[in-house]
Amino acid sequence: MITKTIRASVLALLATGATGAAIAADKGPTALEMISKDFRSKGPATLERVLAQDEAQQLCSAYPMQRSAKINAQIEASQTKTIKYPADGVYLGKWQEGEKVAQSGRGMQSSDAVGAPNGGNCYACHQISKQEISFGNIGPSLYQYGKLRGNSEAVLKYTWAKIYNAQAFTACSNMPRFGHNGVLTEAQIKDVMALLLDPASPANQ
Amino acid sequence: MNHKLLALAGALALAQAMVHAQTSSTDEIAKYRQMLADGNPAELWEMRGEELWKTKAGPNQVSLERCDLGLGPGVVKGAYVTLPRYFKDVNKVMDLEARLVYCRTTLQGLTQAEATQTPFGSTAKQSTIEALVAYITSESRGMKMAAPTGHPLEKQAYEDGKKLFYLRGGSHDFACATCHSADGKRIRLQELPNILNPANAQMAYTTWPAYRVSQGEVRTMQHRLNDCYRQQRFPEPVYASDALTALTMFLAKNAEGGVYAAPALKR
Amino acid sequence: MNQQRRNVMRITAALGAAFAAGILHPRDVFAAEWNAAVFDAKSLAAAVKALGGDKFDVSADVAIIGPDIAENGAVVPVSVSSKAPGTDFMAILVDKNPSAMSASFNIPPGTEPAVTTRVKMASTSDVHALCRANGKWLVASKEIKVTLGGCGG
Amino acid sequence: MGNPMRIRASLTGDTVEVKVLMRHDMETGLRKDAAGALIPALFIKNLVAKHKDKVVLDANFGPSVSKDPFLSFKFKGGAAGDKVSITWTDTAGDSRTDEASIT
Repeated sequence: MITKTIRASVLALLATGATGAAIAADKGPTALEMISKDFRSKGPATLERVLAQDEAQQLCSAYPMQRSAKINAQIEASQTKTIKYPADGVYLGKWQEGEKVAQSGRGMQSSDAVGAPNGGNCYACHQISKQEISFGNIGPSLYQYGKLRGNSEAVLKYTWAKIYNAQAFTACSNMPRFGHNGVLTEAQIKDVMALLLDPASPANQ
Repeated sequence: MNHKLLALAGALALAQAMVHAQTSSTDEIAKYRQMLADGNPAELWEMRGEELWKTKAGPNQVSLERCDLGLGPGVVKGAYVTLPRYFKDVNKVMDLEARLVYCRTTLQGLTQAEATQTPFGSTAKQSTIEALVAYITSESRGMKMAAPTGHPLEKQAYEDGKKLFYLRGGSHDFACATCHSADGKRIRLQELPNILNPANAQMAYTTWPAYRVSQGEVRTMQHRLNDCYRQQRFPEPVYASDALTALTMFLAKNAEGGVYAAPALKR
Repeated sequence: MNQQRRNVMRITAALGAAFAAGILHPRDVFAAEWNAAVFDAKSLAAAVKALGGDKFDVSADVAIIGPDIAENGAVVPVSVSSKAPGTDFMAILVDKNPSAMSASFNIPPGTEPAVTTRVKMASTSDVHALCRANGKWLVASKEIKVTLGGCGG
Repeated sequence: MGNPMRIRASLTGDTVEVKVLMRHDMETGLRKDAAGALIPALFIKNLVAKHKDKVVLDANFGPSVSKDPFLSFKFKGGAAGDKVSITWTDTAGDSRTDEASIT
């Protein structure tokens, strides 16, 4: 039901002449129909999880490369509402644990065990500490993230929100919505926060 | 003020130095690959595949030498660079792996299950498919990629593949495009081809299948895509399915004109 | 003090002690048989000992070529060669592997003292080319870094 | 036993360059299978290369030579058309010989 409603709203957007490079409509199957027919659930990677596309996933699939300001604003507004800050008001955990989360790329793959802990795989896309030379560049360098910004309330809240749901700031960001999608637990996000913001973290040396 | 500026300048200089250090890391890895280029173990798979192609097998006890890969029965030379393509006998588009399943069932009399058994081999169990694919693809080495899109179903397969390429979903919101639609990107130290950039798309497509040193096996395009989907946190594609043929068509067409250079050797 | 020089000193000290203690005995390294003591040795020094060497030197006549960084430790290309006259034995050793000795080669007259093969490396390590030339044991070493990479497990 | 080797022997001047690829798993005995059980060691321990009847290389391998081993070396005295043969023997006593002509 929920998916149907979202689908309707996406279709409405498509119909109201939203600009941007949309995927052209054609006679073939939709991507989800192809997934449904030719893919099989395995481990934690289930068909249901992919087929249950939310609004952001639908719009970002339909307008992969560029979107109108209106669509971007709609996505960012709806994603902002999903953000939950830590209940106890404590933003920073242990950077040592955060480093482990940043290094681990495990979790939610068809090869992983159901219920196994997820990593954040931050180093896949970001530079963080200078000791780790094997880092990717899909995201910006986070080296000296805290050293350059300090850890005021505003920085803490922004950083938390960015990790929790990056699409609140950038519609269709490549970054997973770690908190919103339940990839990382609140405790794990605190540890990653510490990796970025704790003055003692290797990221800030 | 000055302090802050100095600190910032220092940080920038350091960041620059680190970028430099990483560039030299990727250069060194390029040298490493160069050193391995001579003597690719994939040649062992090519040899075995040629043998299997010519060996009578299945209930019908015939070889695959009458298998039509698109250029006529038994023509292997140059067949791979024109795949995927439309086949009139089945009225659909097939990639190499789907076509091999077809030939092994129709000519040799294997069941679908038998013909799709062990698509990805291991130490304990060698894959007939990987060897056949290594042989067939090696017979297109040096030729230009020319997957046809003249037939409406070929065009449709390309469009379907494009839809899959951009599909975002699952726990991590990933699409193929997340990692493969911008130039100069890396995961860790692994360079990512931009499939929308013809030079990158050619480089990527023309170097599969490949002997994966991390696995000690020759892996096919289907295995490459399976592993992409695994890392994308998607469910597992069915072997030789229409969806993967469509995605392969999208990749092959984007690689048009590239000189085919596989089976290659990769990490 | 550079790394190579440090290595020389470390190696020489270890061998000297073994020699002084009377542990080292010359042995026939040309036994065609696979010598378990050689392949079980945990270090270059122990392998040389098991080969029956008495002492050895780092030599500019011996060369080892490999990548500075190996993308995958499962397959690391290594070439060893010797310009020292009378080279009749060559070996490749990886310092930090569970057993150091990877491969050894008897080089008959007419065969060039130069071989290329590929070895597994458990981690970043020094890799050694060990040669015997006119009864003398000569070594060249190179550090090869091993990286991991990729997304997920 | 085993799959055939890929042997190339090419003559340049008076030197023959031999390149060999062998299909062998080179199990170290330290690897575990999916069930967590140790896979027993099984690797090529000896390789002999001959030019006609003369041994041109005699090698011993440990388990840390890579899977599907590659080896290249050079010798003098070969002529185009001469046979080069390679024989490997593994720790289980399996052995395989293949040959190629010098080109």
